[in-house]
Amino acid sequence: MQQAAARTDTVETTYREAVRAALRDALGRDNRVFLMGEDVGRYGGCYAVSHGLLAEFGPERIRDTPLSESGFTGAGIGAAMAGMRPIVELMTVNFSLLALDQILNNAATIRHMSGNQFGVPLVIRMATGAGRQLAAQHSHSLEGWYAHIPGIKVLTPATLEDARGMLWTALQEPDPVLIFENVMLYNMSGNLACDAGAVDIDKAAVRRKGRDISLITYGGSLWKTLEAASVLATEGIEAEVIDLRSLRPLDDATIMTSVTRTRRAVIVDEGWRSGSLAAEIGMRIVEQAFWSLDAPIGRVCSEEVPIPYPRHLEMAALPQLPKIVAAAKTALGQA
Amino acid sequence: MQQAAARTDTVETTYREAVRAALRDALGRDNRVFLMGEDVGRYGGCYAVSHGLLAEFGPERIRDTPLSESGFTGAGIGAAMAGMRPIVELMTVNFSLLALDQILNNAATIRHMSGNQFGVPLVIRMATGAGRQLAAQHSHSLEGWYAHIPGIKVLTPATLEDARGMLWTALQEPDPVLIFENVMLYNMSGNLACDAGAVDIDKAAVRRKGRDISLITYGGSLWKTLEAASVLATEGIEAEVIDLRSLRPLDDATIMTSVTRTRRAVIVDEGWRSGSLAAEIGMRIVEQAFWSLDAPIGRVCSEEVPIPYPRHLEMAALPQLPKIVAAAKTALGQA
Amino acid sequence: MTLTAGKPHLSREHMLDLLRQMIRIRRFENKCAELYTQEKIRGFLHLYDGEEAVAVGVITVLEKRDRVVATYREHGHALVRGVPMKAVMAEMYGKQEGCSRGRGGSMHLFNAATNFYGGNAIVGGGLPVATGLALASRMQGDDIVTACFFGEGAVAEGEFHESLNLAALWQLPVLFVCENNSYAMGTALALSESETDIQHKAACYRVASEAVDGMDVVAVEAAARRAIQAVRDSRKPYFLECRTYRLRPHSMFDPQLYRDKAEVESWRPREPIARFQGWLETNRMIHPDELSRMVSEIDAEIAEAVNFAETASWEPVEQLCRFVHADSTVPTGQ
Amino acid sequence: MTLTAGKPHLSREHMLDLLRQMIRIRRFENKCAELYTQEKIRGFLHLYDGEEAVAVGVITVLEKRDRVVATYREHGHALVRGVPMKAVMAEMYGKQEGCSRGRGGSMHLFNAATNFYGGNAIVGGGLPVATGLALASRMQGDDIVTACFFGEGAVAEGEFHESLNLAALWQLPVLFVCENNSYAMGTALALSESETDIQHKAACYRVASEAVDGMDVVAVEAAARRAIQAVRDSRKPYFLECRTYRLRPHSMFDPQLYRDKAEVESWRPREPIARFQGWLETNRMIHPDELSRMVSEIDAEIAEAVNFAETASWEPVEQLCRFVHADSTVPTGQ
Ligand SMILES: Cc1ncc(C[n+]2csc(CCOP(=O)(O)OP(=O)(O)O)c2C)c(N)n1
Ligand SMILES: Cc1ncc(C[n+]2csc(CCOP(=O)(O)OP(=O)(O)O)c2C)c(N)n1
Ligand SMILES: [Mg+2]
Ligand SMILES: [Mg+2]
Repeated sequence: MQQAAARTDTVETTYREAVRAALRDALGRDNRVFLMGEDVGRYGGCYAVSHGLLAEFGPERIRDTPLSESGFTGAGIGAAMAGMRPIVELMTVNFSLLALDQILNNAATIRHMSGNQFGVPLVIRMATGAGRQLAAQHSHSLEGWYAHIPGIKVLTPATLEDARGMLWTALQEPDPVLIFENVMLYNMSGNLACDAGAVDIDKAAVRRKGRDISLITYGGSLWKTLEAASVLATEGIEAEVIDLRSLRPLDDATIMTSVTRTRRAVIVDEGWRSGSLAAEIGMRIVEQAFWSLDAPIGRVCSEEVPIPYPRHLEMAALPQLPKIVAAAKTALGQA
Repeated sequence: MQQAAARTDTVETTYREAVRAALRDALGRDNRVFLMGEDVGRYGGCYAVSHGLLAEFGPERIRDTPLSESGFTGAGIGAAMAGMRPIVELMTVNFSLLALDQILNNAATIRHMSGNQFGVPLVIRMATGAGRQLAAQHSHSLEGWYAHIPGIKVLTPATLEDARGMLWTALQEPDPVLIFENVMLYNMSGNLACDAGAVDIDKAAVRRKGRDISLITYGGSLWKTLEAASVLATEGIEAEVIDLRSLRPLDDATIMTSVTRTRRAVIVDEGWRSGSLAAEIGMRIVEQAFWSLDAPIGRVCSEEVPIPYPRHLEMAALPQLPKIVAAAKTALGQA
Repeated sequence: MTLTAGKPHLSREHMLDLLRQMIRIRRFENKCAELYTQEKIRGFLHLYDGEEAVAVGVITVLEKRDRVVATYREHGHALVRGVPMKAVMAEMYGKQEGCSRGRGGSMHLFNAATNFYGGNAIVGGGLPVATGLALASRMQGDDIVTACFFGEGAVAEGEFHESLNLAALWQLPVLFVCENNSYAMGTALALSESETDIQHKAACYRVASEAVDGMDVVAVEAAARRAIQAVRDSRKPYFLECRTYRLRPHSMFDPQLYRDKAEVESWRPREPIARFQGWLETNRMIHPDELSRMVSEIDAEIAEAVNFAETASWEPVEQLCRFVHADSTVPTGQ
Repeated sequence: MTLTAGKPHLSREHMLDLLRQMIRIRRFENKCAELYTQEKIRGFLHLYDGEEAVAVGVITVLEKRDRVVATYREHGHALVRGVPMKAVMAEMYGKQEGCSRGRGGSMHLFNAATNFYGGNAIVGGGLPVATGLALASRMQGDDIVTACFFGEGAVAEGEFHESLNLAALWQLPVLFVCENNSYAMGTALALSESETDIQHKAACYRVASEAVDGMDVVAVEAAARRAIQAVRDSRKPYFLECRTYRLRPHSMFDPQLYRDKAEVESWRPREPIARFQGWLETNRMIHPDELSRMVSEIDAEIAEAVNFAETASWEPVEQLCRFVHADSTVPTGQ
């Protein structure tokens, strides 16, 4: 009885609040944890995620940094090596390029180069994605690109549960974890279990069951893809929707189980098409489930253009419902 | 008679000398051209590529830079926008991460953001690849990764002709071009036509004709792949070998023409497997030639590990002849 | 009637022009803020309220052949530089008649005709580019000056350091203009720099420098004149710190938790337009009629610009993938 | 017999230890150069010939709990720090008994037991990491000092600037040791910095500093003692510039076109070992027998290390993909 109540007790919240709750929880539970980044403190976070945490945890643990992405990311690496559990916030993925040397040449390689003597238990959070008309320098979706790097894990929470639960699990990892929060999700609201906590970060999730085609996606595109599945359902097509959750490592088993059953797949990914994560997933399906395929795999990615400012062009550059539906139908031979 | 002589007059040279000849030629022909980078002048280039050019062209045009990858790459962008034709040398791809913000957020986007008013006719050269036991921070093969970025072109000269000829063509481009020179090729010697000059940069090249399988590769891996084709030939397998030459844009037509004929393909690529260029090519084949395929596409990439120092481990991490042969046989159902 | 007879730039006419330019920026941006709430303008919008004297004081002194590199807070710079207001407003709307064909928006105003090299939205990202523009000047042997604007927040970035060193080492004709408005978003200068005397940074690279009251357009202009002359003559970099204050939020999303209202109010009396206008009035250099005529001319220009932007056209979606590389149908800048 | 009675660190024994450490590095590296030509050691090999006084003078003063971050030219630092020579040599060979299991090689010596945080081969790349180690110290309230070594070439990198600013701003206990050997590969300091007085850089960030003759091990040690004490007490950064010279090529591939033989020769008399040894001899603080015993002990140690490395084992190729992430079979450092 009590158990049932606990399970069903939910609270209305937003993705932003869920991330904040995760931060607060981690800061409260483990005093090695601290948050460091541009405007995380006094400003309250550029997307208001860390609002209120400075008052609660003080300026040492909610550490505003100068505009020095490489410097403070590297400082996060060093602090992690010395026993802290830093959460570095790189305001957005667009600025993370300035820190890429530290991420790739240090965070991702130190365990290996040191012959396993030193680890870098660092969590780096950043906002990602387009859709807010921020134009070419502020609209990158590079999470799939980061997934190329051995030595790091890449997480993309798409749901309230994952926004709330992935951080703590990431902090338990002995190696660097990058968490990409899609900017379009921060305002997403819904019900979250009151006792929501850590979630696994190993498995992809089947967000909708279906037998006709596998739609594989993650992050901000999950919701468009679920919508597409609903539209397809009205036409009698039962699409299965897979939320990858982790882009590195990828959960091949969940993907292959689904595709082997549906025999058709479309991958939806907000990265630029060439060299996208979608290509990697498509290639893995070819490698592991080629003989199960009844049709070419499709992908819906961003157009190969720096994201333009005007809304109609930006929308046209990104994966959208009609494109997903159309790709699914093509894969089903109904185009 | 004279024509025939001109065509067959060749000189023995190396890849290094061919790049140097291309630089000298460009500097001589166009006084807007200059070379800028770490140790390109007094040191003679870290791989001795620019040896002698300082004496010939002086320190303004063979410009030694401080260790400031972001700064001088950005300076190359600015100089290009103001009418110069800079060649920026980023000693090796490993250090290019420090300049990635300038490359992705400026060089690749300025034409677009400015609504086509400003272009960035900049050439960036860098050494790439593993195989010299330089360990985890000095052995990256990121050319395929760079090929994800819209707004730049990515070239990978594998032959003496291309080492000699791609630079001038790249300098005629109104937009940024990245040229990746594989470190293992610098000492490669062979005969080059005395009148060798600019070459096209649009087309992939079929380096060996064959009807049984398409082996698709580029750069340093071309030679291993050609060797594999020879080995396969001794077993009666006629492999076609495609040298991509340009990783962005990709010449889909040459790839598809080949694969449609051979019905089988293996891609060889020194990048880490997940998110490799090989994945992109595989996915394109699936999208464009799925019904022609008689078997899953294979790929031979680097293992997902920062490159280790010891030779036996480094060799094991990289694509090698036996792996290529094995992958080809697997694709041919002979494994 | 001039303050210093013989110096044409201190003529009354010139004074009125400085005032007019500042008011023009202010009123243009006020309109933009309004249009933002109407969702005509989208994305990020960073206003220059309180800082107008910097762009006006510096850019006024530049020659037509000179170059300007700016940040995402660059409407004022574009307007002073002579980018037509209509084209700027159309850009804010994202229309193809905009100065960047609508592709760039508020943060990426570009204009080849006036050597306006953009609107860069990566903090510090413009500094290496400006250094390279000046490198081209050096190699081409011209007498062009490149003026590079950036906030004091950019000073913490590695690119600042690399650019100043390169410019000084290679003796490049670039004027670095630091718009020190005390905050980088919500981060006060003292929280981002161990040495808060920004001007002092220049000395670290052996770059000549000056700090000036960035709320005083006449002082800024005078300093800019010295600075630009120095760059033009010496072909070396120069660093100008303009001490100013942003009276509005960082962007339209900023709840300003990091500063008191009182602090903002304490700066308001130094606000460059009221201050300069008051001074002109006190010294009877401007007549109330003149002022209202000026304002109504500006408002008319703004109205026209809004009208232009409203009636301007959306780029056809079929063109989405253009301008990634040069194509043959449109001429390129250089 | 001591120079300054009562200062235990200036005892004769200590002096001899300083000498011994320098000779140990030199002879170890000479052996490495030989092994390189024999292709026992591969990859890049950067020798420290001429610069030994820096690592010896500084690291000698550190406590066991302190931390060291170094570059690719770090054999000396590892040896002084106490990483066993056998483990260092095995690492140079790439054997799994090496101090980084053979995975790192010459440029990536690591040793958790002595808080030796590596061997970083990206110029400037270690500075942010050292800053972070010191940040942990600050947050954990310990009294550890992190010593970060880097060449003067790294000073041009943005990461230098960002790190010094962060360390100064946040008051972090890190000792920045600039090994100013006048060249970054082939680039002389004057070609890489507009301000060639490296010590002066520290002042730009309000960091206390000192420059010292890096060829004089006693001077380096004395300066390091002041510096490390200052960091330990103040919990603030300190900058130590050690002026030294690299007598050998940058790496084994360098034809040294950028400098005259004469220049190299002009530095040779200041070479730290001969100089210190000569001084000890002149002052009769060392007996020739002692010296030869010292050298033969060192040579024996080197021979043993080579033997160890020769007979050590190659990691099985099946283990290639280990150590990318932590696995359960091997304990991690922290
Ligand atoms: C590299 C980078 N990091 C972070 C941001 C987000 N951001 C935009 S403006 C800004 C503050 C910049 O402050 P300052 O340089 O002082 O200029 P101001 O806005 O005050 O004019 C920040 C952090 C960015 N655009 N680029
Ligand atoms: C970011 C980066 N750029 C370039 C290189 C190539 N490189 C290795 S050592 C070196 C010179 C560094 O000089 P300095 O910092 O003075 O150290 P030194 O070698 O003199 O000890 C260069 C350019 C590198 N390793 N990292
Ligand atoms: Mg500011
Ligand atoms: Mg040096």
